[in-house]
Amino acid sequence: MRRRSLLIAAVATALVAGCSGSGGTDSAAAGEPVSGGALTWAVETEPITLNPHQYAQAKARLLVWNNFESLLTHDDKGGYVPWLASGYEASADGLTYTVKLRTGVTFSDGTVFDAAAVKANIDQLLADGYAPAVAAVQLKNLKSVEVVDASTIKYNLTTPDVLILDFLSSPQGAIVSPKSLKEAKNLKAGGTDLAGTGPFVLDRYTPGQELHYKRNPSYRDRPAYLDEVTYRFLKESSVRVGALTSGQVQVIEGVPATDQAQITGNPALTLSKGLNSGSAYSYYFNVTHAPFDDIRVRQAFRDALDVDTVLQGVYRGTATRAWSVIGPTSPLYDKTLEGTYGGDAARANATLDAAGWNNKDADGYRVKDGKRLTVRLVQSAPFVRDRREILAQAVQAAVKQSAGIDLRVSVVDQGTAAAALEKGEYEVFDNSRADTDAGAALNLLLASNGAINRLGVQDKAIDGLLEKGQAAQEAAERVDVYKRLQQKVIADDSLILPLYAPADQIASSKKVGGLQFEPTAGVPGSAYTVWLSK
Amino acid sequence: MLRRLATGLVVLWAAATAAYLALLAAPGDTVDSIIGEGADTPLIRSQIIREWNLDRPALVQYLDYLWRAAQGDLGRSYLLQRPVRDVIADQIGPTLTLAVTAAGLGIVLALVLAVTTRRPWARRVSSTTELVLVSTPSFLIGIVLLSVFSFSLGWFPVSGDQGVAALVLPAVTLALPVAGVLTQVLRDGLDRALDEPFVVTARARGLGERAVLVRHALRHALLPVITLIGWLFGVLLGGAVIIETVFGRPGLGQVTLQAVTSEDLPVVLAVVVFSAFVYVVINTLADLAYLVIDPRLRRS
Amino acid sequence: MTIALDRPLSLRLRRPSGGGVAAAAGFLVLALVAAATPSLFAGDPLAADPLHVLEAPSAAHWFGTDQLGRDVFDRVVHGARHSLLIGVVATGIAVSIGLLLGLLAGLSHKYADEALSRSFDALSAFPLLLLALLFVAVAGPGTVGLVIAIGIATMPNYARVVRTQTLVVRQAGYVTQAVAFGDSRPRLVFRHVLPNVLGPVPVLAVIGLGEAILAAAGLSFLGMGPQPPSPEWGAMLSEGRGYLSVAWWTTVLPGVVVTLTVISLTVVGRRLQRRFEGRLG
Amino acid sequence: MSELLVSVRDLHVTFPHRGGDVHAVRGIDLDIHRGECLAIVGESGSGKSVTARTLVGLAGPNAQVRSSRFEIDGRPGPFDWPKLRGGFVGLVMQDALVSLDPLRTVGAEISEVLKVHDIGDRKDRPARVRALLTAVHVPEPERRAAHRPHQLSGGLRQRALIASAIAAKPPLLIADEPTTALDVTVQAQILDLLAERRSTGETLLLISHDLAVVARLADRVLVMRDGQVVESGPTSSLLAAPEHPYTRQLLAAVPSAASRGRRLSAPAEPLAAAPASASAEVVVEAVGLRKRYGAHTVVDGVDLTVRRGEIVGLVGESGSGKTTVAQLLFGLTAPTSGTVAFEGAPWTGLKERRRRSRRRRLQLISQDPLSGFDPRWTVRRIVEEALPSVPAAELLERVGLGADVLDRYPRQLSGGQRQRVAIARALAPRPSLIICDEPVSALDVSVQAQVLDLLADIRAADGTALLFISHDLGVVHHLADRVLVMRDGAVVESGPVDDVFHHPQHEYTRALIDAVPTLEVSR
Repeated sequence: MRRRSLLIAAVATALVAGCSGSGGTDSAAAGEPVSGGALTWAVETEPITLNPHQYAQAKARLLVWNNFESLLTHDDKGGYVPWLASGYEASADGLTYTVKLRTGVTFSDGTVFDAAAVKANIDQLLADGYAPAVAAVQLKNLKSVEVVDASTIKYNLTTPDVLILDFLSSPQGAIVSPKSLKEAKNLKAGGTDLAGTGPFVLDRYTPGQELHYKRNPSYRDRPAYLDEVTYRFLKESSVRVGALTSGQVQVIEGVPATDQAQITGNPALTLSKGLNSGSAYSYYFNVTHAPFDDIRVRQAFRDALDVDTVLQGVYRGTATRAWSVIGPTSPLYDKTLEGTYGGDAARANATLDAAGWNNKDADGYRVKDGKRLTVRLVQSAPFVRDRREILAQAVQAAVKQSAGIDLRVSVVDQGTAAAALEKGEYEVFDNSRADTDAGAALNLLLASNGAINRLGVQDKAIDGLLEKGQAAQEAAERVDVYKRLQQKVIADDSLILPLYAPADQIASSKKVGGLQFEPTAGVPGSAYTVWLSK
Repeated sequence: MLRRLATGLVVLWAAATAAYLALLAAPGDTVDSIIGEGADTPLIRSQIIREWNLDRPALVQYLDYLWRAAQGDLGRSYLLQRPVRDVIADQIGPTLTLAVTAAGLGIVLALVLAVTTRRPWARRVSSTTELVLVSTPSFLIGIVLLSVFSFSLGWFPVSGDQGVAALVLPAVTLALPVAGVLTQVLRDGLDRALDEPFVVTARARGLGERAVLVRHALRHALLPVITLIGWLFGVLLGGAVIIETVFGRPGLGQVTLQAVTSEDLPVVLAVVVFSAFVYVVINTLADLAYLVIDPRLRRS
Repeated sequence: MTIALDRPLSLRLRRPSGGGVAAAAGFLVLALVAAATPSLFAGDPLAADPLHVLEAPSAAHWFGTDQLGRDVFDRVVHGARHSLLIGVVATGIAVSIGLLLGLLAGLSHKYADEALSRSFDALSAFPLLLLALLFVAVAGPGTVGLVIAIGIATMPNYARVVRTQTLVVRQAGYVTQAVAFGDSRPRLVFRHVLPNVLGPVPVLAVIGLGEAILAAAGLSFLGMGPQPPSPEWGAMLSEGRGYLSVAWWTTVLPGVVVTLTVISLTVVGRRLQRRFEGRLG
Repeated sequence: MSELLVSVRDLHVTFPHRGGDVHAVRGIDLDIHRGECLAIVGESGSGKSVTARTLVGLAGPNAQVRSSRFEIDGRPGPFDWPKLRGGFVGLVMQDALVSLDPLRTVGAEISEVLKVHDIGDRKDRPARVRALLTAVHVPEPERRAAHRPHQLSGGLRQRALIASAIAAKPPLLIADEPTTALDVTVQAQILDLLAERRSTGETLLLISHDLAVVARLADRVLVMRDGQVVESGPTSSLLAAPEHPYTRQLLAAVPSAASRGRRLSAPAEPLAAAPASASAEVVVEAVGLRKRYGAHTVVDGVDLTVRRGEIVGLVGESGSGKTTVAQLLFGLTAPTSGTVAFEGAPWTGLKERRRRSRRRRLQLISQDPLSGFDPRWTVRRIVEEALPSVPAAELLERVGLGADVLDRYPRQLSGGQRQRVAIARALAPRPSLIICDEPVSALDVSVQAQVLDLLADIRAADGTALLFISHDLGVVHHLADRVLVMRDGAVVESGPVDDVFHHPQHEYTRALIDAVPTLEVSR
């Protein structure tokens, strides 16, 4: 019987793990941390909900940890460290996880944090119609939750699932005061009436404009440096940059490539980047019908595109190329895939000739049996970010020029996009996922019954590898399983064309210190570590 | 008045119904819209259907909607998970501020321009400017103003709804085309009024040019402007969507855009009904204003 | 300007447009020629050149290059076809439906007229943009949705003008006179009412075309228009906006072309209107 | 000679125009003496109104005014116009409905003059306004001062207009067609008022197209034509012994009892004899016609018969219901009760489809012929449409028009030409009845004379019956065989014209006839 040792959280770094670790920004100019001051931070996205249980936007993650905390959090090596927990233990069969909780913690509404509170959160998550996506995906293997004593709680699983740890460290796993869960006016929308245990308290929400947090004076550890922090919603990147350069805000997140020169060229400002966790931004080939049911066409499409050139053109050298569906910062990433495919127009043309697409029409597109080699990419307007529609146009121009492939790009409303996907009226599906554990993303994307399996792939070998990966408790074993999986879907089957690793950027005045990226997730961290030099 | 009220109600109902039908015909079903980019499994779908009562026939849902709407309950946003009434109420302030400021600015500008630019050369300069203003996409005006006065000169905040300074550029952007049109209409009205015999009579009494213009002609020139109030409302509300996007302002325009692209049916319907409501109210007010300015229409 | 009609179509402006009419007409001819045979004037609007992105205007690229290294001038010239066509088709839809419904309302009995007029009112109860957004939601973004949306949304303007004109013509002395000659009702409608109602419509349509192009630009700006890589003017403006701080030319220059087109249409339309009214007045 | 208020020599007024300058006034001399009433008479386009307005500096923004002498109140220019206007010269124009600001109360309009000329202070102005309204015989001046022009009757608002013109007590009052838009009875009252002002010593410059109006008031008359004065002199001698042929022609052209049976355009020639007889067949017969709009009865029990070859006049003031009678006869409007028989067969109560075949036998000529022509059609098409079998030129010849108008559009024709085209068209289908609704009201006297002669000729030649609707008693007396007098929707009196006009039975008819200004001239 092998036992995982009970991890004792003692070091201070672990306490602030939510915001510490990798990706500290250049804050030398801001000197030593000082207390006090009010910070204004312009963010791109207004969260559609302020209830962490309902969390669905990676761009909103930096807000969650200001006033909420979860039981565990990630370290920068893909492992887990306790946060509201003081330690955890998994049973040898992987079916039971026992978590010891911190004592003496209270929610900002005065409620005591204990095992009952944690259970109340789980019960709420499983309530009918409350959080269907959490219940159906993250908690699908959860059998029951037991309160062992006031500071111990036990999660019983139906089948071994290491991703339960990922849940415990996710925003959806954040612990909300059970009192406020009962009393909140619009529970699913969240708001100032949801209380958490975090270093700040949300005290004002002006829809369309801003969120305002003030320091939680009774935080159990070192109080936050800032007295208050305001997050303003500025959708337009040019507006955000303008607001920063004209001094109206001190920090912005989301700095597109073309605007980065304005930041780096300004001595009073500083720019830093963090690569996100989860899956890389990739094109998924729909294998259920022609032409991508033919592996040769998939290979040819990848060969036809010189990803580096396209990224250089669109992102001006600021993007990190992805070689696998898993992001390069993930411990599960298979580095051996790098440089193994793509960027060979001659080979692309030869492959297409061999596959029967050997005629060209008047517009220069390849034709087979009178049908043009047309593939459709449907993008849903509300979810397009990072200038992916521009990237798509660049890809479109490139594959036309190099191999006569007709990539049709349409940016449509959510309903139209959903309908197109439902009816299979697409050949290319684009997606990136910001899950902290890449395995969770792959479950959705690659499994035969995966919720976002837009490849249309039904492969027992893939399903088997995914199941093994989810059950594997040893890190090395997991890494090995996912390497085999990546070799299968990227190298062997050419199912996916990875493009770039999504990243977040923070630009700030040099007076701001302590800005960090969240370990593993790679998104901007909370305001807990941030200070404003006088 | 009762008749007007009835007509107003019919317009409201027709607007709501038309929008309902339109959205029913839109591609993609409601469940897809609610799921968005998130995970999509049968379990999730069935929960959503149960939560929103989507398994009822469309007609029942429609009648239920009407029944609730009549009681002031506009439903809950699929996307934002909040009562639609709150969503609208939260966002109406900034839009109203913007629209009213822009309307006021536009009207004042138009009045001043129409009355002061009577000399041929001033008139030519002014009419050319008006033509350019009404022919330029307002977002372009906004973008240019933003670049010059905010990014480059730093006179005004870049965006948001932070006090009066932030209102200046968006209001000006929205007001300029309005002023362009109104100036044209006013000037035309003044020209027509000045051709009327009563103006000759007024001059023959020894009245100065300015007095003729302000005391007599202007009032007549205002009449066609009042018929434009309905149009003005459309420009302001429609313009708000674009201006709010350009300047990153909160408001109804943003809500509308978001609701339409993500097919947040309850919000879209509420915006439609609200818009029709404001239209009805504004047109009633315009009719009343007509009666105040033109007593000839006061009958019985 | 904005997305609602820049002025109600029924508004008649009497100011002479001066010598600008010739310039405006010249510009329109240029735009039409560009729309008809863009390849004569400009290169491939889709030819991307990743090595020369966002370059300022120069002898090689008159309007500079965009974020994919495409020549902005080439795109503007090719865009003339897209934008003018969208405007023409949308106006065509609006005019034909508006004409039909307006005539119907004008010729119908009291209740039918009332019902039709109220439905025009109901349609006008929405800002053009909101209506267009709704139609785009139904038909989906893209050229077809956009054209239908603008067509339907601007329809009531024409319907109203046609209805009013029909009522005027119906009451006109020459219709009474025709009755005195025993003309039947269809004969009255086709010989007298229809031709006299139709008269002002083409002129209104020219002015309306400018409005339609503006409206299309606005909707494209919000991403409801033709899909990339189409060089439609509004879409270009929208795409260029993100690069405004580093490459003003990708936004401002196509914008200037839109403005010039709309101004030209308005100036020429007003001149036609004045001539038309002069002929009848 | 008494004091000269205005003295002008060799006055020219030109309006620059792209198609060639319009020379509206061509070198006239004009003296206005204190206390006199000077009249300028002329047809439209004679330059009479321009002359009058030049005297207050309001000829128009583009007008170029030249003269060898231009003195007002004994002083040459430049003038302080704002002070002179209203203060030295008061101006009364035609139709107070549009000459007073329709959006303001008449009290405000009058008070404005007081304010501009600094008369009295704010507090006592209402009292002054009341006094002025009383002076022009407006009853209940306090109440009326708060009314707007559209709330007042034509006579009252014209009085209010006069009150505003005399508010600052100007020595000179210019009245430009002050009674043209008014009914005869009201016209008489306004003329009385002007006469009364004169008798108090005010100087009056009267502008009119109507010699009869002038005859009643003026001491001296200037006759203008094409911007020039053709004749001038004391009223009595000028009317009695006109020297200039134009003056003579103008006087002869005025239709009246005296002109009956004579051509107006050629006084020496008699008109062809009227063929109508009491036994001729009945063309149209209306019995008990009644038309009600809501609670308002517009036509109240009218009986009317027109026989073949007969001209029946229908006279009445505005609002008397005469035009509605025409519409009921024409069959565009259905009567509330009563019937019309046309050519012996029922006409009312039929479906339009059943009337269609007989439509061409009943034609209509209106006051405004232009609106009766499809603006897209040439004269040729308009006339040929009426009778395709006969060349249009032939039909036009009958109404005295040459072939040169064939390819013109109606709006390119003069008023008289238009009315002739309308008559040609009405004649084309050889109707048995033509309803003429104020066919000459918009025409100048000399043109009116030609059109009236034409109508008389047509009746004589074709035996076409005419129902002639007019507010002008002189015209009806000149032309008609029988007359019906309408008031408030009902016929108050009817009979042969001479009987009715010379021996009116009804007091209303009497009042009407008394109110008509007449020219007592020997010919």
